Amino acid sequence: MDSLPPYAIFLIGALFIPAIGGRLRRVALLLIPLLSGANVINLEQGDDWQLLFLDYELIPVRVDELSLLFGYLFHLAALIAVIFSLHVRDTTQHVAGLVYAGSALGAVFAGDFITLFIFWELMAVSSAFLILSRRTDRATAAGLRYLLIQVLSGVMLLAGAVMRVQETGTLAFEFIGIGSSGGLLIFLAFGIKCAFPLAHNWLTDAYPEATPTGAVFLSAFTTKVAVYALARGFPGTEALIYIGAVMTCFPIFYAVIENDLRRVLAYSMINQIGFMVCGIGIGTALAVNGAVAHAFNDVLFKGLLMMSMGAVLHMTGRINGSELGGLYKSMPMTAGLCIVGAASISAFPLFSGFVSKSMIMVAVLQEGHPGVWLALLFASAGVFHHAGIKIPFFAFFAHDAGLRTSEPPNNMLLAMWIAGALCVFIGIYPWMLYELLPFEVVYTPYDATHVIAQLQLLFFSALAFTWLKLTNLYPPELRSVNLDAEWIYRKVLPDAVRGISRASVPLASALSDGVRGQMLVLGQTMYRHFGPQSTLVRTWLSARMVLWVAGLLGFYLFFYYS
Amino acid sequence: MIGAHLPALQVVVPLIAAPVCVLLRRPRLAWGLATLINWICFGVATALLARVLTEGSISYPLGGWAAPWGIEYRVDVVNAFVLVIVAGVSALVVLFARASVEKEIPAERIYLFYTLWLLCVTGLLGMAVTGDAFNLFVFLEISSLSSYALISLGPERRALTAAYRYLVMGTIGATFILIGIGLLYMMTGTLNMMDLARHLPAVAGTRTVIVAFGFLTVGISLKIALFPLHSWLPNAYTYAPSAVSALLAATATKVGVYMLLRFFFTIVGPYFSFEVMAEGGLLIAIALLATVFGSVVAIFQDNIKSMLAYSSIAQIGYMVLGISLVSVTGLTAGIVHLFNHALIKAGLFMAVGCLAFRLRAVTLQEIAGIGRYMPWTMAAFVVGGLSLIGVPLTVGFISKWYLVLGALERSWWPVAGIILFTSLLAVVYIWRVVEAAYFRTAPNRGHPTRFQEAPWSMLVPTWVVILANVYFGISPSFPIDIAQRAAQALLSPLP
Amino acid sequence: MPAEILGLYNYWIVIVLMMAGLYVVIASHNLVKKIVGLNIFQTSVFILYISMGEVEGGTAPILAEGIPRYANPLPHVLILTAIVVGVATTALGLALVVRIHQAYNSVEEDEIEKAEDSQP
Amino acid sequence: MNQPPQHFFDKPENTTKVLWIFHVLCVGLLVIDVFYHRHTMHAWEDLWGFYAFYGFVACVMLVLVAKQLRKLVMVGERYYSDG
Repeated sequence: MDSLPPYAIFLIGALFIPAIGGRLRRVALLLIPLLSGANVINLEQGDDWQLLFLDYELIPVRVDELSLLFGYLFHLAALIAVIFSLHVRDTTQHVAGLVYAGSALGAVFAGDFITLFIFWELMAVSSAFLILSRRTDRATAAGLRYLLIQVLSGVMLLAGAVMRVQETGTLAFEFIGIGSSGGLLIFLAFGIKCAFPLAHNWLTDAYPEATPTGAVFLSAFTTKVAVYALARGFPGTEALIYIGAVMTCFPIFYAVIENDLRRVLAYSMINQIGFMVCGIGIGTALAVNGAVAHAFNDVLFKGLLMMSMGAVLHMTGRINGSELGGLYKSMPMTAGLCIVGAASISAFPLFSGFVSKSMIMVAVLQEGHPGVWLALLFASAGVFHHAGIKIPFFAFFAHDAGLRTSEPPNNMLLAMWIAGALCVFIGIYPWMLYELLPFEVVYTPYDATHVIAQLQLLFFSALAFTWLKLTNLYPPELRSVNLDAEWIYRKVLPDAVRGISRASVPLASALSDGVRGQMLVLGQTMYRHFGPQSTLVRTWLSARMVLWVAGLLGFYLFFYYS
Repeated sequence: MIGAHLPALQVVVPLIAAPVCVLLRRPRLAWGLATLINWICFGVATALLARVLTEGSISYPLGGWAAPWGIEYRVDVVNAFVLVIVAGVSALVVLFARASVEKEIPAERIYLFYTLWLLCVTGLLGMAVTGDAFNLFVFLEISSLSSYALISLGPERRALTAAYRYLVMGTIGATFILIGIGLLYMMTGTLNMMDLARHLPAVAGTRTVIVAFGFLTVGISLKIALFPLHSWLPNAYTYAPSAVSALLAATATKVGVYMLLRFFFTIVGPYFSFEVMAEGGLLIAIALLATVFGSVVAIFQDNIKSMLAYSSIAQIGYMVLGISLVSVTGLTAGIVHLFNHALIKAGLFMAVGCLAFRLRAVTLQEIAGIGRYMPWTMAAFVVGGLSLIGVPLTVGFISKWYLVLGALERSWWPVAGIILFTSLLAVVYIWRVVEAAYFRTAPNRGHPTRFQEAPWSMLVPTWVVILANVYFGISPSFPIDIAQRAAQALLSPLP
Repeated sequence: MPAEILGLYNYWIVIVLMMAGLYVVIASHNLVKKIVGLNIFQTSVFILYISMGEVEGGTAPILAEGIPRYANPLPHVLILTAIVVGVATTALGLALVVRIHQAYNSVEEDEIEKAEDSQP
Repeated sequence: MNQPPQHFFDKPENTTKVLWIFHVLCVGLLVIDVFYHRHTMHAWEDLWGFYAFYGFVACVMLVLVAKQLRKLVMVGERYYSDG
């Protein structure tokens, strides 16, 4: 075996980036994805690595169609994101970005759960740095919440893996299924990363807080790795069809009323993943092909949209729809590229979204799920509405907010150009993408039936938008927070904890008054209970220590005698 | 010739070196001697382990008096492993100690510091090597007395009260153990561990033995700081000199856990300990409480040393948890965690010692933004922290893996769940340090020289330990093999 | 019954001493008195060991003509070591108290606690 | 001349023109449906202008429901930070 593991160049490169500066660093940053890409192109199916660890056979690198497709995709995404962030002068972000891309590669090439877990967690940590690097209090808090949820997903994955070892005796990452408790746990772990409903809030919470360039990295990897993992472990799991359908539908309501345009994109990301999840749930060759192809396209067009919004944020420092507008005057090229991304995500014919999403739609109907099909159709109209129209309209058109700026730096434009060109290329000539798919493709996207149907759907959605806007029925952009499932852990739980501790104070002090009431500082919060000054934790006088010893001895003796 | 006397040399060498150290008086000389002796001890320990692994248990009658009457030093896989852990950590930490001690302790007391150090190591090694229950108590007191004194040398005045409280608690614990040993002697007429094990089954159900068991359990729990008898530990570790924190955190509790293994398994026997006395259920409950309590409290600590101290309480919970599963997997987890946790905590406390070398205090406020000034130190802390959390490719993962496997073997899902949950808590408290060091802006840095990297003499030993964390995390077969053999030896009936 | 209780009088002494010692450690705030309590506590163990060496009708364990039964000498020897340990503990404890007094100007634990709290 | 440069949408008549073109296209798409027979997989697809009406109704529904949703979930910007 003469090639390196696919993730090696990224991770090694990340080690050296801090040591070099200036122009050389930019060259190095560009070289890393290119070199690594050359390495991956040399990989051939079956070039697996194996090693023995604690009595188990591990497969740190497994090369097959599915992993290769994602391997190529992630290289493309990494290259674009690196170009987009070349102007950044923050070593942390560069290193985090490279490690993040490398660990995403490691995860999709992992053939066993231990390797998967390692990269799963490495992704979580490195990506959290992209959020923390914004260095605002909001971003720090969001980054921590994000990290905690991501790590939780990893821990669940590990727990599930251990249970599978108990059940099957192997750590190999093959088809899993939700039949066993271990499998179910792994399913949920993937589900968290995949932003399943109710577990989706980390995405809408954290991505909009990331740095302008960090968000581009983020949008490419985490959820796509989860889609890959689902496609590998749970194809044909019926629950996924309905989960996917819900994922396509509910976020668009939030997207319509959300003001932060990057958060709109985050919601639309959940919606797009919903299509993929649905396809994986159907599980036929056409459906899985569609899901995987859509993941491929989504990385490109969502990246493009994220980049255009990142460029807006970078140039104007604003991202709320209520504060933007009229930017087409000073950033026409960005506006144009944003529209390309919008057309792609809305699945306009001749743009990339069309050639993959329609595969899923057809597969859903073929397998006889008309209800789900209607839901997906609704979501397709909706996605055009909020991502295809709302994003470009409120950022670049709408009423002129008076912002005068210029086009973003050249490296940002270049990255957007590459992504835009790919979107159009795949839309016009999808066969190259189809070649890479895990199953053979017998599907023609461009026939009059599909094209006309899609155009009707999209044009009349646009008509609806126009009329609603003209009659002022369309909800205005408002500065606000919209409550979502995160409300449970950001508001209800903390309030409950506070409430319980408040309620317990009189009780606890009543109990302790007899002993040493004045010494006990009983608090109202967890900090008071477990912080340095709390009863259990504060420096114990030796008398209390000894009392405990005597008590425990008595308890033990009683326990043994009885 | 020397080969035959290795078990005795293990203890005698540092014991004789201690008074020599007093005579030397010069700080550097004392340090040199301590280093030399520690490395000799390490050599002896590895030689012993190698012999035990190839030839089986070694029995050494001290002074030529045969076993049940004289004191026997008995080395098998279990304590040879503990010897290597203690001697190895001590040898590395003593290298680290030179600069750290010169900074924290007045020059005229340094030779006494190393004397105490040698005595402490003598005691710890002696506890591990001896096969005589009373002798164990004597060594326990040697190590305890010297560690009280070592802790009291800490730079803050709170070190004194911490040492005092530790002294009171430690003495009570040791006395409880002494009572337990006395009661066992009363029933069997022997103090030799093997002999005790042979004679105990005949009198197992008697009230005296049950009471002895109670005293031993509480006494040992005190010495290993098992929740809720942990209260002496946080302050002792927090206010001790940095090198002492690293030494004690990595070795003292480990030897305590070894004591637990010896009494519960070799002497009383797993059948009596866990079936008749139903010790298992109780210990598991306590161990789980310890892990949750230690981890939760660690999250709220602002002083990094006391954060690590509370995390130690949680980690001791893991060890006891593994042991109280009473299965090969569980015991393997417990024993291998002795080794792994020694590496983890030694590395972390040494990294914190590096911070303490440059900073006024190792609190989260003080270390804000320190990642830029002390990159190597903080990198060491991060790797050690990952190991503490239990990330794969580090030793921490190996421990957790076997622990979870052991719990699942018994189908105790909630136990496995709690192990994973507390790992998440570890993420939180390690993260707080990382966040402070890398993402907070440094406060007004007064003297630029104070915010340089720690000296090489401290960084190199730190990194050796940290890299050992990674090395044994990637190829864990060496400690795992030994731990498995030790587990089997402890569970199998006596020959 | 009374014979059974009285016959074990040595153990009762041990228990009383032990509890008295522990009580002093718990109840007194004075660090010196705590050390004294600790000493009493340890003494109880000495007595436990020594009294267990007693053999009914045995004399001091010195070889002599016509004496068939001796007390068991081993616990006595053991407890000599334990006494030494106890002395060392006391010495170290008292030394610490001296240092604490220098540092805090008090040997009352509650006062020291207040001083520690007030100065962070 | 200090007047800022004029842009396309600054002139209302341009906006009107664009809207006109858009409406014509919409009508055209509906009309095509009469003449062109599509291969369909589901009976609903055969209904005249199914996609067009579905898309229109879906979007109107979406917006109206979202407006109601706002009443339910919208809170002040500092909702969490004040918590």
